[in-house]
Amino acid sequence: MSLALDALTFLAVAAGGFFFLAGTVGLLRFPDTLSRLHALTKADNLGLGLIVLGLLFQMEDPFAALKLVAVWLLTLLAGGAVTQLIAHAALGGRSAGVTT
Amino acid sequence: MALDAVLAVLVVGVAVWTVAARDTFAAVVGFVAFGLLVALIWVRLAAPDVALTEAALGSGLTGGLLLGASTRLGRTEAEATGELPGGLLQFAAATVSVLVSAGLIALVLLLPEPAPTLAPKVAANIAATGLQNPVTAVLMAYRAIDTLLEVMVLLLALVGMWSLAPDHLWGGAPGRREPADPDGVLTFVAQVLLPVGILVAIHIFWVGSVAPGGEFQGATIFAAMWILATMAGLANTPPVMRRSLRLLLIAGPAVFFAIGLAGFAIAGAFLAYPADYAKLLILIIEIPLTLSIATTLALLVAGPPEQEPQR
Amino acid sequence: MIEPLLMPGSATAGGFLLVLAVVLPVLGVLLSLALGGRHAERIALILMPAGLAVAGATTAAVWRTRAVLQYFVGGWYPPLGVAFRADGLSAVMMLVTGLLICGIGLFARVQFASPEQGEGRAPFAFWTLLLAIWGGLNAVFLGGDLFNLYVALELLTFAAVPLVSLDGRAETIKAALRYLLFALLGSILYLLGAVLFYGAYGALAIVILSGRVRAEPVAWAAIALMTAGLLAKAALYPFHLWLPPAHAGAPAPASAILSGLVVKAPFFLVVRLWFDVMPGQPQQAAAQILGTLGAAAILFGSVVALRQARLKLLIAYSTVAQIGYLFLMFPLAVKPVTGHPWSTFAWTGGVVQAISHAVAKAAMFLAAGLIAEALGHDRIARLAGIGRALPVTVLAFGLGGLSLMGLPPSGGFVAKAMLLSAAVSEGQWWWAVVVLTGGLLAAGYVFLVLARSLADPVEPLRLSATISPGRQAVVLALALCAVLLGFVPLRPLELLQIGRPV
Amino acid sequence: MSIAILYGLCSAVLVGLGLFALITHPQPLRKILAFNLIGSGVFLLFGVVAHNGAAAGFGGDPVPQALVITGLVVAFASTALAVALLLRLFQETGRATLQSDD
Repeated sequence: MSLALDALTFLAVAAGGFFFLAGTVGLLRFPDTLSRLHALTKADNLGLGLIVLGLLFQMEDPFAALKLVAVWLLTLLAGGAVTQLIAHAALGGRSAGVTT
Repeated sequence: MALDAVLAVLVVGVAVWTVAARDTFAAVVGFVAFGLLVALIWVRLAAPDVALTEAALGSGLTGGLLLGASTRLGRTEAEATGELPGGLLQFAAATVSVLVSAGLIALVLLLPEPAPTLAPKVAANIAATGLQNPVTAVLMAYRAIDTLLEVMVLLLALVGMWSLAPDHLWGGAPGRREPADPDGVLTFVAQVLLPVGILVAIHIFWVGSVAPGGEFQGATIFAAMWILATMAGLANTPPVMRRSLRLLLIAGPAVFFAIGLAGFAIAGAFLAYPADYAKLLILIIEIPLTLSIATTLALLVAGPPEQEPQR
Repeated sequence: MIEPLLMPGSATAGGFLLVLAVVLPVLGVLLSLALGGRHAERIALILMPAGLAVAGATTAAVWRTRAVLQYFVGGWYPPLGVAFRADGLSAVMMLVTGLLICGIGLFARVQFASPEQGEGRAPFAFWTLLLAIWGGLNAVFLGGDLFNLYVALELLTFAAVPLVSLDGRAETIKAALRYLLFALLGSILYLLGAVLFYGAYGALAIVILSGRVRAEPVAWAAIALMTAGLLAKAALYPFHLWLPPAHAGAPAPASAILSGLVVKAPFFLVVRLWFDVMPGQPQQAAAQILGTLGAAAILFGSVVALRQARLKLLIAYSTVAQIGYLFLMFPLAVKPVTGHPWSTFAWTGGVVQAISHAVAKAAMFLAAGLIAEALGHDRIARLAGIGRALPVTVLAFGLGGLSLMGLPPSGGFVAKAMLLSAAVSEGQWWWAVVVLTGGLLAAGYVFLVLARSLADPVEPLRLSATISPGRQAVVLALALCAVLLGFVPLRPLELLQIGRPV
Repeated sequence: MSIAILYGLCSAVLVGLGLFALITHPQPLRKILAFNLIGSGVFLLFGVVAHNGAAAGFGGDPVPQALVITGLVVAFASTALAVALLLRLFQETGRATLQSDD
């Protein structure tokens, strides 16, 4: 049982690591702000999500597990919001899904 | 150990970058990253209380403050690079700095082994404070006078900052009024994050007596939530002459003083607690203290009064 | 919890006075903040005599018992807890501080009068910060713990810096910022030294450290770093750059506090470090460096003061010079030919210099403030006639000047005479040359001002404000105190030696 | 090499680096930043001392750890006051420099 859980953890964390790597490459290589942001958020959201998922298999305390999920959700919120704000600034106030 | 080596190199690298960066804004961003890495060092050094404070206050609030300042200063910062000192001064500064670093390295290596420590004394007396977190015991009992004076330092910084307001703005609200934007992203974030943040702040404050956390860390998160709300335009900062604000600011230190002075009568010394009630009394101090510190921190970020007072 | 070996005697009778000395002003700050408006002034004026009484009672208790007064805050003994201690030196400094704060407070009532309605920015800030400075100074004089002293120093800095920029002009804001940056560098160096002490000896309490410190690199480095930091705060040459614009730009009562009292706190701590923390290891070579910096400050400050066009800047540069005299005490007292450091003429001379400069300089800054208020400017070249318009004020300025020059009867004379005789008896005659030259230069700039003030004006003087006799009387009273200090006997004072091993 | 020594070296380098920046950077904001770097270095030294003093079941000596928390709060207050002075100076003069213009 524990071996299976460890394997699951390994797979999920490895996959998460891969997304982070891909996102970072995208951040460095993509041509303009918007596509860079796209790469970044995909990496953050998916990569972190997978890593959290992987770690959940190792959790014994449900409260700690809940905290981990909360970390992911807060990162999603912060990442999404900051991306919107940066995109807004990059477009010089034109519409980027933000109404001001 | 490998992790520590990587962390140390990273911290020094980011620090070099914040010093070398041409753009001040970039340097400040570097400083925020630096602060978060230093918080990790504190975890490695088995000081989670400090790690929380560093992340929230040293990196978070200080970073926010500096980011705001660098945005406001804008172009003049870039222009000032023209005033860079000559090569000779740079060389002299580098020499002094290297000497200081080298001297400190030597001193670190010379620190005695085994190291002198007060940990056993802290442990031996902690029962009398009713607390389980030794750091909180130092802050609220053994060295309570430091904490009390430090809160006064915070308040004085605020008085000093307010005194910078132009006379016609005295009595106005600190900082600039941010326009409310009901559909804005920031508003959305603030609305979602505020309740969560306040819960986290209460949690961190509450566990402070037994686990890492306490009034300073909790207060910083409270302050951050308040700042977020004002940034999103959900709330304005209160005018500096409002009586309720003044009372909120002094509530913590006032209760601290009151219980401290009562210590003369009930425990035989200023800032002493009778053993049976120590934990309760400390809690009674900490609740208003957290609120006062949070208010002070938030107002320190907001700056001097910049809005016309309402007459 | 108790370390009987290290702490002879527990809290002494009357120890609560020490708590009161710190708590009263700080509570005043809280009350001012809470009540605001005109109450800030009232609270300050009510607390002033109370605080002075506490300082007097402390001094009396120290004198009567011929022993250190101490208090263990929270009942926790060092090294775990923090102790307040008053020896003869602390008591004297507290007493002088109390007197000066009262005088300056009375003087400031007109300048920082609260508005009838609501709250004025400058009055509210001034009275609150005045109390905070008082609390900070007392905490420095009574602190027995290096980290507690750090917090006390910060309290002082945060109260002092905003006083500089109280009038809100751009140049004073710049001066305040420069002051703050110097002070912060000073604090951080001090803190670095403190952590080295803790790392090496496991304590921060001065009493405990003095028993544990050995002659080794870590102790030297710690003392050196802390001293350097304190010198930056005390504005000893070459760290003086921040002082003249800050002290000259502040409103007169604030200048009087800053120049008279605030720069004395870091000096006091250098004395604590050199004579209390490191009693067994006086470093004659290092003391010579301090003395040399002091001598440079005396010569540089006096010469630059002579060349100033504005009265307040002249007085500020004279502060740079007079701070120099304080540090002549170190080469002459750390390793005397005979006896203990604190039984030397130099030690007493240094302390009397600190006190008499505080009183004299406060009187001179207040006098300069009145002159500037009456004339609408403080250009020395255009002072003619002011001697006739404000005779009492100019007299006070002159009496204060006696102390700077070191002419009898004045506290400055006593201090400089003691430093001179110490220089001779210690065989370090070069300091005597510096003291005498400094006195001559001081005579130069004081007479320069007096000559201009007493000259007949070319056209009739038109005053832009009338000055009440009461304010002039306060200034004269302070100046007379500086003169009275001239009757201190010319020998090592017993009061200043209380609390030190004989 | 123990982690305490490693981070001790780190703290020494940070102090030197901050000192260099404090002296050479002309912009006050960069000086404030430099002051914070020095502060971090000094606080880390407290951390190292605390870690060396681990005893009585504590991972580190709690006294220096508590002192750092006090120090961090004071450092924040310093930064806030310095920034406020700087911004006021900028508002009044349109420039943010400590160079004397007399």
